[in-house]
Amino acid sequence: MTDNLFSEDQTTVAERLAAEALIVDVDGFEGPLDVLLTLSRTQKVDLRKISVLELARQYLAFVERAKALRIELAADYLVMAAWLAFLKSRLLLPPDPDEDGPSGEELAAHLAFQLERLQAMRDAAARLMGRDQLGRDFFRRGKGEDIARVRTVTYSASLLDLMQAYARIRTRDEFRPFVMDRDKVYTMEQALERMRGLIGFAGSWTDMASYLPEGWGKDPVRRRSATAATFAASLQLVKEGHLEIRQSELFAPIHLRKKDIDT
Amino acid sequence: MNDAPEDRTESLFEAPPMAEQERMVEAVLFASPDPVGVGDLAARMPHGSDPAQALEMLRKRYEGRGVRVVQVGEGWAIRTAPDLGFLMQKETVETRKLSRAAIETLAIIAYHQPVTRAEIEEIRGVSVSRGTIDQLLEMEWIRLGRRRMTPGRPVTFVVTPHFLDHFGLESARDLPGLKELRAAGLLENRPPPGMLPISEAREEDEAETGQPELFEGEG
Amino acid sequence: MNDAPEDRTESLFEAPPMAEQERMVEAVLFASPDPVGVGDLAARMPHGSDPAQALEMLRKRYEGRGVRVVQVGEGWAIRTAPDLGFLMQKETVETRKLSRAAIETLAIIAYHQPVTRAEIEEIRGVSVSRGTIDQLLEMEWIRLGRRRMTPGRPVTFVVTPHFLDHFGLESARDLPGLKELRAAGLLENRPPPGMLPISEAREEDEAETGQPELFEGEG
Repeated sequence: MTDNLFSEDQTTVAERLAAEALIVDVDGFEGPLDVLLTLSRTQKVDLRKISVLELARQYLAFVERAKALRIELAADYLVMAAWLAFLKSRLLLPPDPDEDGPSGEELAAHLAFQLERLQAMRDAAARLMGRDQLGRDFFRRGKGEDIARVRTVTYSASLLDLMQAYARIRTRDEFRPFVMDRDKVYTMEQALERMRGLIGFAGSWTDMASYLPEGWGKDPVRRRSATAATFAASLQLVKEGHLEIRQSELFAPIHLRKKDIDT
Repeated sequence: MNDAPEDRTESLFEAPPMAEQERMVEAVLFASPDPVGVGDLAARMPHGSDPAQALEMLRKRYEGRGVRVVQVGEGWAIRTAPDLGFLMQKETVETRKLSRAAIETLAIIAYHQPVTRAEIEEIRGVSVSRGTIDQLLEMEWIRLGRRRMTPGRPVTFVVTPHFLDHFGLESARDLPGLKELRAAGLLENRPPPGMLPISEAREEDEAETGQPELFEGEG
Repeated sequence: MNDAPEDRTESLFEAPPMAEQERMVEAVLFASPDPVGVGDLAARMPHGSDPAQALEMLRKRYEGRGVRVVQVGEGWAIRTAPDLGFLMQKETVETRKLSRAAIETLAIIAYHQPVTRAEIEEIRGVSVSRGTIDQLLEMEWIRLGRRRMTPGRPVTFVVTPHFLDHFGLESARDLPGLKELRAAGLLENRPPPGMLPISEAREEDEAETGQPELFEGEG
């Protein structure tokens, strides 16, 4: 294993193929840590004894080859590459006594820990899914006997409730429940119905404003509602393929035209 | 899945021991939503099994237990022992607030009794559903009073002793009057509607509000 | 929950004999597809009953049978013996739809609970999609735990009784290999020495967003 640490040529064909596959499948990986874990398997050692230096080299090679193959790697892969390059230099160079921060060994140990932990979680997940499962290996009662709920409902009201209720009735005169004024609202359903009847005649581009129902153009509130409903209905008809719609620029009039079935 | 019993290794077609078959029937009956027929059991169990015998053993085993193996039509099922049915009931007493319609109707009856349904509707300004009246009758908070001697001879409603009991009143006359309601801050938005007693105010109400168009469609 | 038997003799209502209590527990557990808690049993059984002891007797009785009495979190349920699964018509199992990411996320939550999303992401080395968490929440295998008392007060995730039921676990402590993983220090949240890119991202996350807005009003 240590032989091919510095001479890439000595990797076997199988290994190289595996590495190629790695790159092609880069989408199948769940992030850089996953790639590192996969790469670490080629070392065929206990994860605790893994050579992080070797791993860093493999990962950097992986990124290089991805670049050569013009495969776009997500940013976090490149961040990891940069970090591993930094780690590699820390591991190879003698420690600089002036520099603060963790040593290369500490960083490498933590990476090894992360890999081991991820692998452990994968194994745990596999063991979990390998367990007997409800509805597959063991079963619950096919038909539960319903617990009959004997429900006695008692109603409560206090004297205060009663008095408040009465007071409420006696003071109701000034009170009018809030009701939406509907006479100024034109609904999309109404617009849709109206337009379905009209679009058959819209052979050429026509201003949408001409589709507004009669008597809705003057009052601004009514016009707004009718315009909005007509526009929504137009979009619906476009979606259904009955209509084409265009607007030359922002706030310009919106034009509608019947869509030819042939085109 | 374990093929523990040694017998099975001898022949592909040898049936599992009876105890094992009984376990199988037990599991299938338990897990199946519907009763399972003997033929069905045979189809599911290993070749050469005798589900009828296994069923019989299982039935015996459950005799006197909390559940029993019973025949249901053509099939077999596990069911709760009949004497334990009471465990399958969960008694819950739910206390609900009386609906707004009901409490208002009740208040009107209490303050204006005896009162007809039409009068209640006039005072509330909305129709009173049959369900609301029925509910109050069922709770025994109101009962039917004398018929009014007016055209149609409509029935009237009055409150019951049960009602008085619930609200801690000696008689309906103990109900706080409009003046007191106002003093308690419950009646603020309105200039005094004339005098107490209430019946006067009521007549005024009838004249003023009414809103007869809202009454429609009331049975 | 249960009084000592001596006290009970004083009581007006003597508890039924233990064998009878066992029958009752049997009937209730058989009737219920979902686990039933000891408290629930006690509430349904006659006053003075000792459902815990009855349960223990019942559990022993069903050892080796086609169905078993199993503990699921705080509750108890009857389930078919796993070796007889081959007899049942299989439901289409939801787990098939679970992605690798979802399975790993589930395992991490189970083994590390309570765990924040950032912690899950650190362990997996990749961000966890909202869909993954949603799916697990929807299956009711995980739920929100308490918020972590760290900056951003991120929500945590824990597994549910439903999860325990599905995987036949008495409690989360019975997860396979949990002890070994803990002994190996693999369930620790070991702070990285200095700046690992992944953990850096996580701290940023927690400080800046912690993504609490995604879970608002749920915790």
